Amino acid sequence: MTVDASLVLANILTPPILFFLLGMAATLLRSDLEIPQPITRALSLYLLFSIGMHGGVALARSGFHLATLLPLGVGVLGSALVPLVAFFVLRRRLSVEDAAAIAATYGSISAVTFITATSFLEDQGVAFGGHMVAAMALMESPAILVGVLLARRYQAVENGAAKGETALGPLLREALLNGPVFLLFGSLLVGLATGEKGWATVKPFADAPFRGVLSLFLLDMGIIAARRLDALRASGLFLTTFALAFPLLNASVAIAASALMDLPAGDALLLTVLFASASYIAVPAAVRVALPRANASLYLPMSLALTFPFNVALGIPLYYAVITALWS
Amino acid sequence: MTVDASLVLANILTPPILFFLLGMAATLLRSDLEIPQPITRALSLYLLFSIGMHGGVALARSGFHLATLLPLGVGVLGSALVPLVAFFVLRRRLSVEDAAAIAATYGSISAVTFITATSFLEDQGVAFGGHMVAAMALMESPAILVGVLLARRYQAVENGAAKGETALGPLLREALLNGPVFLLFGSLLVGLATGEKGWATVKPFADAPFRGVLSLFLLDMGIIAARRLDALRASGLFLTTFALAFPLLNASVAIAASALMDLPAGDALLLTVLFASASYIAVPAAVRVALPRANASLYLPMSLALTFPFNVALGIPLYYAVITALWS
Amino acid sequence: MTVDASLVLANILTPPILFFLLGMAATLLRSDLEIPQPITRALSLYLLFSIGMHGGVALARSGFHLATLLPLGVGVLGSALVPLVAFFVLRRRLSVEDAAAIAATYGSISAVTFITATSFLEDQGVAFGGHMVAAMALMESPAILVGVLLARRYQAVENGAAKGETALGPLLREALLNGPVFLLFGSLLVGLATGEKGWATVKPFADAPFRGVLSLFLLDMGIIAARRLDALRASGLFLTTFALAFPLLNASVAIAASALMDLPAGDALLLTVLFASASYIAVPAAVRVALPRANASLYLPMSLALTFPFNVALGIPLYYAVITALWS
Amino acid sequence: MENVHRIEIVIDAPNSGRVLELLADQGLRDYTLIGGVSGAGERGVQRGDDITGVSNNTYILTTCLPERLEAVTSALRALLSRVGGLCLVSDARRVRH
Amino acid sequence: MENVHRIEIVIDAPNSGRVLELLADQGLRDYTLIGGVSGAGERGVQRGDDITGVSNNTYILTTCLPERLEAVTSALRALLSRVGGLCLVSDARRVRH
Amino acid sequence: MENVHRIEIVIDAPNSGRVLELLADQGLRDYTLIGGVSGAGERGVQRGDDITGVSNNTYILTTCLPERLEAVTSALRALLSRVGGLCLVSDARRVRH
Ligand SMILES: Nc1ncnc2c1ncn2[C@@H]1O[C@H](COP(=O)(O)O)[C@@H](O)[C@H]1O
Ligand SMILES: Nc1ncnc2c1ncn2[C@@H]1O[C@H](COP(=O)(O)O)[C@@H](O)[C@H]1O
Ligand SMILES: Nc1ncnc2c1ncn2[C@@H]1O[C@H](COP(=O)(O)O)[C@@H](O)[C@H]1O
Ligand code: NA
Ligand code: NA
Ligand code: NA
Repeated sequence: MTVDASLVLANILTPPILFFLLGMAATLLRSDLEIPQPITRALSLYLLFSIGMHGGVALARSGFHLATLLPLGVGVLGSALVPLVAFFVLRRRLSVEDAAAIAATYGSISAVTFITATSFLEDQGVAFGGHMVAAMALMESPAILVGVLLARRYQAVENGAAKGETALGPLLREALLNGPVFLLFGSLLVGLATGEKGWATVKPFADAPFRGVLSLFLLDMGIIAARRLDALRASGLFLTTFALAFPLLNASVAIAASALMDLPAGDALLLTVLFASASYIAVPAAVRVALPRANASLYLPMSLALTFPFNVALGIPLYYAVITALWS
Repeated sequence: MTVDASLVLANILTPPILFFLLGMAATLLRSDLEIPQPITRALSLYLLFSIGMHGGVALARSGFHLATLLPLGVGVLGSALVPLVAFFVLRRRLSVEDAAAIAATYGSISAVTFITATSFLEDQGVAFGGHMVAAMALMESPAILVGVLLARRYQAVENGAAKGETALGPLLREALLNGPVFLLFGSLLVGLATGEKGWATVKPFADAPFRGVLSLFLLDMGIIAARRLDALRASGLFLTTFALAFPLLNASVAIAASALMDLPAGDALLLTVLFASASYIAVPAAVRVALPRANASLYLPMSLALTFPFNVALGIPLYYAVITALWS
Repeated sequence: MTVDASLVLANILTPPILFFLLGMAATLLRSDLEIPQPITRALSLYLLFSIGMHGGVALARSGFHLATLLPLGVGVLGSALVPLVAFFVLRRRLSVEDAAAIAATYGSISAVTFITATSFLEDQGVAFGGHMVAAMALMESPAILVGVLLARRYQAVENGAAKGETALGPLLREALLNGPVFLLFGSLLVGLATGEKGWATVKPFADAPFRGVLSLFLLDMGIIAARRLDALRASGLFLTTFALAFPLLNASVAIAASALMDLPAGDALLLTVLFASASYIAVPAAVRVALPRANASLYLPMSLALTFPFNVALGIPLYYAVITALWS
Repeated sequence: MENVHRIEIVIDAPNSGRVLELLADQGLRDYTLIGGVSGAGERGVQRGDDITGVSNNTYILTTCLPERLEAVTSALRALLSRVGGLCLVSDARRVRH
Repeated sequence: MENVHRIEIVIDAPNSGRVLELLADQGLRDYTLIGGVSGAGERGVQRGDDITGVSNNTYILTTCLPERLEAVTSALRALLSRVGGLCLVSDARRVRH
Repeated sequence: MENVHRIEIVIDAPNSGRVLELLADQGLRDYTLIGGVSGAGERGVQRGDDITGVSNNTYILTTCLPERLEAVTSALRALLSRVGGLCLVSDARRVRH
């Protein structure tokens, strides 16, 4: 597959990916380059706002069909089942809480990886459906519930006292009303409701500067991700391997499912990226509250410092090469 | 007036208003969606910068005429008289300080309501004069002075000791050199001084993304406004009624004055919106310092959580429907 | 030279310069106008990102020639020699540490002055080479090393104990890996690596709104600079004179060198501005750590509140008038 | 001046709401809160740099009259033993106005 | 180490300038200031979320030698009784350098 | 509750890394850090407003057991005498959990 190498290179030689690598380099070389946290948060809100509006107007254009609902269902199902698999694999080596937290992390998705994949598709001139943004929004939360329920179930056996720490109500709210998830859903709905006319008014804000903002944001993500590499050294080979291999497994499943559903290549890539990516937005926040005993030096660095860079730099073009090879 | 309903709907079904409602929903549903405060402040500075430059270049285009000065004079006069009326209405139920603070709030104006109204006009394809931005800038401060002087006058009678708390000098400075007011004025002057040439260089920043930034900002305003709804519950029906009815009264006066001055419909709407809106920028800051005994859980929530949403979602199209009905 | 006056006026009557003056006025009139610090930092990161990408793609277009390397070499050499001259001038009146700190400040460069000069050139319709951005990046750091080495050398004589305070290793790192310098270099490399294709994707972010962002940033710089004017009053006429005269000396040297190298007028102006400007980014941070005894109420206010405003409002058009007069 | 206990708590941002609820349950409704704090403790480094603020700590300051201290600290102890964090108690005088 | 009084004041942002002026009048020119603070007290909740910062508090820390304490606190009491806020005094030792 | 010394340090941002290193060298690895602080002291006003943060201070809070205090404060004294800053020590009780 010579295609791979050139696609990987084409992907890496774009400003967003190079800025991501620049950010990692800054941290590793001990530069004091740093983006103030309110800006980090603002950039991420911008990206969610923009991708939400973009998906919404795309949905308004295409309308709802059974074909658009199918990948949503598969996505949600995947987001609930992946943590189950992950949990029992991880349980062999880790405590219940740690296994559950990491399982939830990998069942959920990374919005930034998804957004980077949409930029990749744009560069390839390949379209994607607005409903894939809905799939992303829907896949953020189920894994959280599954992860926490798993912890409850198995903690109970080991440690009666810890049971029932958090009621399920607040947890559900935290999972579904988590800020970024809420903004993504909301923007999708606004995009859907205001259609072409609304989109025309916000497009110069939400669309034209998108790639530039993404570059600056990925610079920041590179800085932040590299700071977490340290923590991984302590955690050993098992988790490093998991963080790189498990996404490949999930990607394979997603590609197979996409083939069965006969998704267009663009949508197939996005579904694959959702399966293969791991959360560092909705899940860590929920896990801190619901599973405070889980070690934050494991689940966050794995997702942020290994799986995310891997997917963004190599995974996206790789998955796409496989998809185009299989689809043709 | 079937016109009303469709205008109201047309206004609501735009991204800025829907994002405002989304923000309110986020708070009411207890989502943790939140925009960091430095970003809130930056967005508001951007809006003032942009509307100021926009008004300045419009003034440079149109030049000054007697016709442009008339609404400015009426605006300033209104901003000084409205607090007098408000004070004596409110005085029946509230302490001197509270009545004065609320009176100042309603005499002054809301820049964001004004800006939303300019977007509304743009959507309707209706022009407005750059001098209306000057009117907005001029109407921010007089109400503060009137409010504080009223408090001084009547406090003196009730409570000798509190008199003379703040010298009038610092107060005048606070009122006239308040950061947002200063930026608005300054941008207007820069726009006027640099004309078309200057505007051409900043337009891609100040104009193209304006509506998108406004949407994000109103999302934030929705979040912040809804947080203040709680405080209102305690304050009872009187103030809630005031916060919704008094703007209607002011709007009626402004529409009548606009008709007498024979203002174009666009300018008439903006003058109406200035009269009908209440401050949550210049006034609260000045009142905190000059009338520290006034209850901040009254004047701020009234303006931010009742009058502002009402004007932005319903008032603007309503006033415009009345204006177009009368003007034609 | 009637040219001067009209150029100076043309330069002043642009939004960036007027907003700078507006910011100074805000502080001097004691307005509470203020831009939150995270925004200040974000705006400066944006400018470095944009000018870096812009320079990188320009370099990719032009390629490297001996002619592009020459001004870089001269720039670096100047940045190392200027502090020597400055140090021995200042040493007559100031302590070793203060003299060294100010010397480093004036040997290094001001990115914002450079950026303002590129906007000035754009307005004049004059091109400049992308390698001048590289020159800027290269000229940030050498002066720091020279300044600190001078302090070491002469401190040793006066005060044995203070010697060896900081190892040279960390200092070198601080100088070369200073956040803004790193971002500027990195963006230049990304611009170079991704060429036209990369530039096309980020241009709507990095180019179109550039002038508007610069205006807002200079507003902020005006506010911040004017706050430092106070500190200068205490420091007397000697340093004020130095802060205004030394840049003129450096500018003359740079113009002469540019003439000898036969640089195009645009590049000559930029090299002149680099020589004439003084640092308030890389140097103060490094000096705080390496020369903690140097008085921060001297080097920062001189550079920020005197040299910077002078260059931005008067220096740029003045230098350009001289250059065009000589070149023609 | 009135003798009070000065209670300061540092806790990860996602759990800070629980502390405020606990304090309110104990009758301590007045507090001062500083967000965006970083730190390091038994649970590792909180860098205060991420997108959602999970790596932020929150600093909470409150005061408590001597007779309530025992109840408040034992409630805090119970919470912190589950979710981590620091709680320091010191003596102070409050300027009454 | 030198015995000092540690004075900490929490006040709404718009009035914080007055505290600094008062301290300077009392000869206390050294201070540390933390902005963007939120809180709750007798005057309600300060959410620290609005556009202009009126709903922000400011935290100010200063030190004072024992002989000056009385004058400083009574000046502070007079101010805070008008504009609200918290003032705590505690004992500390300053590391002299 | 355990008796501890509460050590708080205010220092200009560029030098704050040195304080954390010094504390770690002294075995104090746990700390709380508040950035973006302004202030005034012997070295003039730190306005906390500039582009790079040199005019910012950093507030660092840590705790130390009585037996370690002497060593920690003398190390801090040596650093602060070179780069400036404030160090206060007070007594507190830590809620053990
Ligand atoms: N000894 C200490 N001194 C100062 N801050 C501490 C100390 N121990 C813990 N903290 C703070 O409390 C947070 C949570 O503590 P922990 O649960 O022990 O990780 C840390 O991130 C620190 O900010
Ligand atoms: N007992 C307290 N403990 C901590 N902070 C307080 C306390 N009382 C008041 N404050 C702070 O001081 C601010 C103003 O207080 P007040 O004027 O009582 O509303 C509040 O918003 C809190 O941040
Ligand atoms: N007495 C004090 N009270 C509170 N903060 C202080 C005091 N002295 C110094 N500081 C803080 O420590 C920083 C550095 O102090 P200095 O090195 O004395 O300028 C100042 O900017 C203040 O933030
Ligand atoms: Na996944
Ligand atoms: Na009004
Ligand atoms: Na220079």
